[in-house]
Amino acid sequence: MAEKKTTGAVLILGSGVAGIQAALDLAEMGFKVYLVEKKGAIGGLMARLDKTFPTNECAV
Amino acid sequence: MECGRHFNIEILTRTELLDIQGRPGNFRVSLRRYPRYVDIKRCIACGACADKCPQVVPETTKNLGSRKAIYLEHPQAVPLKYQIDPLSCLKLTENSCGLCEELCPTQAINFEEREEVLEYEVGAVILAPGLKPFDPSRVGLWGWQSPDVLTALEFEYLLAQSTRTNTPLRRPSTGNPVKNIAFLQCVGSRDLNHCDHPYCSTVCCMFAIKEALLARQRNARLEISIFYTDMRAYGKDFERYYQEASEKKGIRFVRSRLHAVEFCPQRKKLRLHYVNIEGRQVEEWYDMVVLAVGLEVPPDIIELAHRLGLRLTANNFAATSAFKPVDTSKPGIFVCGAFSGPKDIAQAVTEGSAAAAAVAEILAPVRPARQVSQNQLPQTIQGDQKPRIGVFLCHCGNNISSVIDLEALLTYAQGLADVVWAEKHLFLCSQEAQKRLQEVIRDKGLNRVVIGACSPRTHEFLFRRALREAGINQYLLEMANLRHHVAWVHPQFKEETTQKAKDLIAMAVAKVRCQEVLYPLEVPVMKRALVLGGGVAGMECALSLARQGFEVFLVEKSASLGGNARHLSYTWTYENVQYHLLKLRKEVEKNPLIKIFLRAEVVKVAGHIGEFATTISSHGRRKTIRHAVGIIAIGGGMYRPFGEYGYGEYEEVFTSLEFDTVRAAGDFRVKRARNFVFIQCVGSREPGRLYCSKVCCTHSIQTAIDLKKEDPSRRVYILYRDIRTYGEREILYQKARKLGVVFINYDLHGTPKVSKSSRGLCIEVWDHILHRPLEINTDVLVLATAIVPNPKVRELASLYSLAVDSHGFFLEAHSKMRPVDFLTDGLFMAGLSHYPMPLEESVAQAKAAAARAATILAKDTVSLDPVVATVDLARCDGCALCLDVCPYKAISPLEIEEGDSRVKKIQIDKVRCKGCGICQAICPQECIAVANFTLTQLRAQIRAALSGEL
Amino acid sequence: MLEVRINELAEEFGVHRNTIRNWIKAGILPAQKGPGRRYLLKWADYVALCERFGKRPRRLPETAKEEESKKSPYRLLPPSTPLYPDPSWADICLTCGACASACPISGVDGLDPRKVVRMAALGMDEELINSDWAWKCSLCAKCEESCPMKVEIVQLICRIRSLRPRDKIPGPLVRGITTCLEKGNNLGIPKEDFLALLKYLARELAEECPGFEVPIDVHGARLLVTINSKEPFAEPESLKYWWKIFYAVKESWTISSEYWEGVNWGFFSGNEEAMRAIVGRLVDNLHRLNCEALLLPESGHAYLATRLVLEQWFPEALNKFKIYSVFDLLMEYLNKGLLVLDAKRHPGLTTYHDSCNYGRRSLKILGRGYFEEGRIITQLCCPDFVDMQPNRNGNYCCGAGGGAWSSPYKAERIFHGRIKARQIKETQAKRVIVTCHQCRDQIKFFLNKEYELGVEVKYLWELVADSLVFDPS
Amino acid sequence: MSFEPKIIAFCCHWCSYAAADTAALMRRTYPINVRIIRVMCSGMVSPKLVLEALQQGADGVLVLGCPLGECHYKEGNYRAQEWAEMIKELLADMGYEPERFQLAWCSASEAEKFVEIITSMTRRIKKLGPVENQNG
Repeated sequence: MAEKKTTGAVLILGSGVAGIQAALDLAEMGFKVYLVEKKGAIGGLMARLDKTFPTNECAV
Repeated sequence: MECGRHFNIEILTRTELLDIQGRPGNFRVSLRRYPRYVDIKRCIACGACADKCPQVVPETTKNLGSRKAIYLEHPQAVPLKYQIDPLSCLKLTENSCGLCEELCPTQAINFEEREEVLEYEVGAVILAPGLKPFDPSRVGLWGWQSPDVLTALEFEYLLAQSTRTNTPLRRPSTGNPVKNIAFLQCVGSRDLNHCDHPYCSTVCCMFAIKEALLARQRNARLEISIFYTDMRAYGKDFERYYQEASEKKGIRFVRSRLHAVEFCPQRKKLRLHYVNIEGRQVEEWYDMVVLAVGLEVPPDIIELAHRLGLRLTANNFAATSAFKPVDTSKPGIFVCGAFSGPKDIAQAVTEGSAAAAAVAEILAPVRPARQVSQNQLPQTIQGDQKPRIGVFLCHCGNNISSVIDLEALLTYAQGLADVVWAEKHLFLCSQEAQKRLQEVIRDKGLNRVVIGACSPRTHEFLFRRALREAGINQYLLEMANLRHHVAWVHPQFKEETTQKAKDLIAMAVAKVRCQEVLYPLEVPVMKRALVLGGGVAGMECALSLARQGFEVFLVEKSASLGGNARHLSYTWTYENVQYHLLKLRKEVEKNPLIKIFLRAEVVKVAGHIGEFATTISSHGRRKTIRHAVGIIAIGGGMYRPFGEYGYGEYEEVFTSLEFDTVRAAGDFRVKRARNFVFIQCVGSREPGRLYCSKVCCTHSIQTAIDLKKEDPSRRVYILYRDIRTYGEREILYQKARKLGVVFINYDLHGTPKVSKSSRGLCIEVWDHILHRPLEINTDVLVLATAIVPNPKVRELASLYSLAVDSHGFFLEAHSKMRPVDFLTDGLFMAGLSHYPMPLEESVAQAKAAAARAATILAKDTVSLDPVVATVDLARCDGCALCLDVCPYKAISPLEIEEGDSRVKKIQIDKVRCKGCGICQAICPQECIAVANFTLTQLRAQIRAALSGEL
Repeated sequence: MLEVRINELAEEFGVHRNTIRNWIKAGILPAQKGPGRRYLLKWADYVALCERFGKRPRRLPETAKEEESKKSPYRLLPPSTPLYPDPSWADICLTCGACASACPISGVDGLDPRKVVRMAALGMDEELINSDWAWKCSLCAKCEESCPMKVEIVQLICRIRSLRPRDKIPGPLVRGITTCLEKGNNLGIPKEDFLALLKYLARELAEECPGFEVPIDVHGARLLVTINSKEPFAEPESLKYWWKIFYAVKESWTISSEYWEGVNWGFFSGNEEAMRAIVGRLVDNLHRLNCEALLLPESGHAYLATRLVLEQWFPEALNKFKIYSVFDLLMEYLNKGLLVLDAKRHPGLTTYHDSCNYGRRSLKILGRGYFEEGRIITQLCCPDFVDMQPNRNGNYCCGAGGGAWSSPYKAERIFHGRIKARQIKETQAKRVIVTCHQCRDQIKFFLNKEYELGVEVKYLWELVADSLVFDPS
Repeated sequence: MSFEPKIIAFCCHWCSYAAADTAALMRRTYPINVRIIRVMCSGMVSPKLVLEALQQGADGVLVLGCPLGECHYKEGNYRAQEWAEMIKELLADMGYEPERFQLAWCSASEAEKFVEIITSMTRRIKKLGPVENQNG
């Protein structure tokens, strides 16, 4: 069986802050990223929070 | 969000992962995509559909109100596209209605869409599914059935609602204003009785404090009590936040766990009956109760993990190793975020980057060689025409509009010279508004833009991009910081705020009027990194970069690699540290891409991102290393508490690390000992060192467990303030108690007293439950001392111009979103020089830093800020005053031919120049100008600032 | 001297005004009549009262403040043999305070469940065993219900009770057990008196139910029934409720002339031998009379104790005989259509009190708690129904369980019941249905009076008997 | 009506401007009299700019930079210190009260300090009253 060539694409399941950060870093490095999200929009829990501590900035 | 725009990212919403086949490098993933019934490419999110949709669906979460059957996930959703809920849509359930299809101006509705299975070829998979909040309705006692009892998330929505509408916080049951609120911690966490969650959910303590403070901002007279068991403020800056909340912000913290929330129908209030810290009964009445619910792994994710054959922990979190914190049990499948254990945002972001590094390591051979810079967009409209300025104001929800009269400000802006257009938006940062901004720029032929919103420090990049995409030079922009400099800091003033806002707008207009077109400087990147510090963090980082194919220089100041990890025997999950350390060292040493310098220190730094030049001194010789990026992982130290608790005075008193050493050596003082006392927080959480050292609770508990396991008849006491065994570490705490370790809280009655008598060492401490003094005769006293910053932090900070926090740790660019980046481009941090942390978090940070560094190393060039000085040679008289003052040696003398004579002038190196402007200040001819901050601009701002009255 | 109003004190202690008056009358609170409608109280008496109920005195004389922090340190020593056989009885406690928060008598005598667990963990066994708190506790297990770590608090308290020297056990518990073991029932009622009383009562009932007779020692009867000695002694009329039901459904049943006691105080004092002996007699009766089934004693504790002893020591009896709780039996009658109930005879809002032993404790110990059955039956008789808050597993104890009814700590028992009284009051119900003798007596005779509840209190079977529609022929 | 002075504050991008942002994020409040002009470094603020502000009608001028040793540009704030000496002399020569100018340091996290500097400066200038017009 012939060895298949490695694929330079990545699948990321979940688009919370962790998933998004991974996606951005990989995309910046030049990899193709598929960001898979169960809901209709990305962002996870954090996108729905208005503010984060300790600075109370907007989360988005 | 940046993600929505990145050209390498394809977002697949309403999609589930079904299966992964194949091997690392060659996976075949199958996905199931559920129909959205709205064509993403066509939908313009105008909302015409939802406006007329007859089907109102109440949200199951309290305070989210209701939505239509065709709806947006939330107003700032990415992608900002509507979707149809097939369970409530009349067309899809009863084949009636279909109104949206008729109304949609772009024919985006497609009821024919069907569920489909997609297949992709990928090289690696990252799982970041996150957790779901615990459902409190499962336990009747917590009274969630009452409308005034909310989960923390539901309360956040209520707060947001109240903020948006600028109405007081009202009770959902009666609609009356809320006077007091109780927060109940550990609902669905640290609980074996009402749910099977022995672990700590980690984030709820800080979440509660945050919400309490936000609520107090809405209403300063609101009385807020937080009922807790242990306050787990273990992260960077958390302790200070907690202390401030309790001491300065008037939040009341009650150490008591509530058993129930009872609604009294007569008083229409919630009764909390509890026993206070003194053991007395207290009955209190509340308008509202917030349940700080814990987190759990969603069932569909557990199922997926089983399907994929991933190893899970007892509590269904993804099992990882401290040395491979983002690796699952399946090669090529990685995990980040809370799925591997509940964690805060910064840690989740760090792990996101770490997972990216792990993926990049295995996919390095196929990383695309060349990268297109996103900055290369055609810019048709330039800044050299007559200024046509557009002013855009942001409500920021109501953050700005509740304080400043935006109508008046708008009118004022329209009257300013050269302003040809002005308008306002609810959220200027929304994609929708960004799009609108671009349209206006094109339609109105604007060539300069003023944004009246928030801080340029956080949002300038966003608006610059909008300008870029609108086809005008991105620097033709100025932001007036209405939110941070007016709305948030002057809520007590009325008309004056609007006047100040007018001044800020006038200043911005005055400045942007003289703004010129700038182009970022593209600097070549040399594919080489410098890592400072040869501890676990430094080595992991170096190794990750080397595996990704980059050359690394690893600089360690001591004679060998290993750092603090050399003193540790095992991690909290009982992995052997020394074994892994040895393996790691060998791997680092034999990697051909890593060059190691021992006994080496940094003495001089020059250069910038893409091309730093760091001079190190090693064995008396100096060597200059040229590198594109640098990672600083120089570790931390241990606090030695001389004069405290008899340390240095009695031989039975040790610090934790000392105790580990003597115990490992089989010292008779340990072998013979029957009684052991641990004192926690020695040197931590104290004035001057107001931070939690994060690792000591877990470490002491593990040692206590060992001591008990060796000989159950030993007596072990741990004197603590809050036990901070976050996440699944909580299970260790439970194990220690089960083995009979006695925990005594000394927070209430003061620190333990240590004395020595004929009976040996004697500790007197008050019991927090019995409220009487206890006397413990002990053979060994172990002090869990603080982790303190490496003194070299300040030294390096000044060499590299880096920020340091008030405790002496490195300050990251953003505590949540950029946890391993320095503000200075091209430099990153990892490990204990950032903040105290356990080994696996150090490793995660190291990998994260490697990923962040790789995003630069992977490119051939980076764009440099064009905010640099230029000289007007026509006016320069060559006085050369500027030469000496330039901190970067960017200015050099120049002789040019002028007519028939040679005249002296100066020249400025654009890459070296950082734009500090000292030369501009000193130049007597006023012929040096720092782009964006020219004298003309600053003067214009001064004049504008002083034009209006206060 | 301190000048106080009844109102103020009542509010301070969370009890009713009448309770304060009763305390003064009974000498629990030595007070003199003062000017106006005030009472004069000695500082010491006031502080003692606060101390007793775990309240911080609202008004403190300067001298009293100094008392605190004078305690000398307790030296922690390696414990000889821990009070508890398993870490889950004390060691695993998080000291979070949920148990103490849930316990209605937290703070009484300066103790609460958390402190008890803590003292056990620290090896302060002597002090625990000597303390009266364990006897004031009603073993209601509200603490256990709230404990996130599943600490076996009730077992620990039972153990503490069992280690108390027998001669130091407060109240009539020991005497009751001794009498029961010697004479067959707690009150030592002679067999002749007992039989005569039953005959007399049967004759009375026969007027309503023609041909009714009390079946004594009937061999081959299907169902063996026990009797709580308090009933023939003090409330003979209440025996008729069950009899009437049996008559209506034509049950084949019998009462043994010997060892008919349906109470098991061994359960309260931690006397396992006595528990076993008393249940053993019931099993003997079953064999002797050749019955098919046993109706477990009605009192919550007796039900639980009997069931437990059967499971532990008489598994063969459990196999051989059908064992009914009051709920099982009534539900069986209902399901078979044997009971016809008139829903109009009990108008007015009615609530239902969950007995801790039938509900919460059975659920935990036996894996099956009776919560819904009582409500179903009650609602069949009283359609106008309201639940107390909280209810079922989270319900508060009446204050009389765990032997507290028979203990000398009346003031504490009433203090304990204040939460129950409040719960009842908040429902605004006119009637409370109960399923346990202690609950019924505490609510009917004490909480009603002390807290001016003015509610009718009925046994579930009393309600059924009173709602019965049957053809006497 | 009481005297409401106008104060120009030159804040460096890295520390003091960030401190102003942090103060806002922490919802600290301070007098409204200050107008912040963002500069890259405190060393960029030459004496001419300070004088110009006063002559244009400012009642006080603040220059805020990073704490000494923490300058993003290595030594810009030392330079600012030198400027400050010059500025003080110039002010004296021109008849301005020396209190109308202040150079101070606060790091990005020192929101409290930022608020304190603004508050005390405003109080001081209010006491001082408007600039006497020396030049007629």
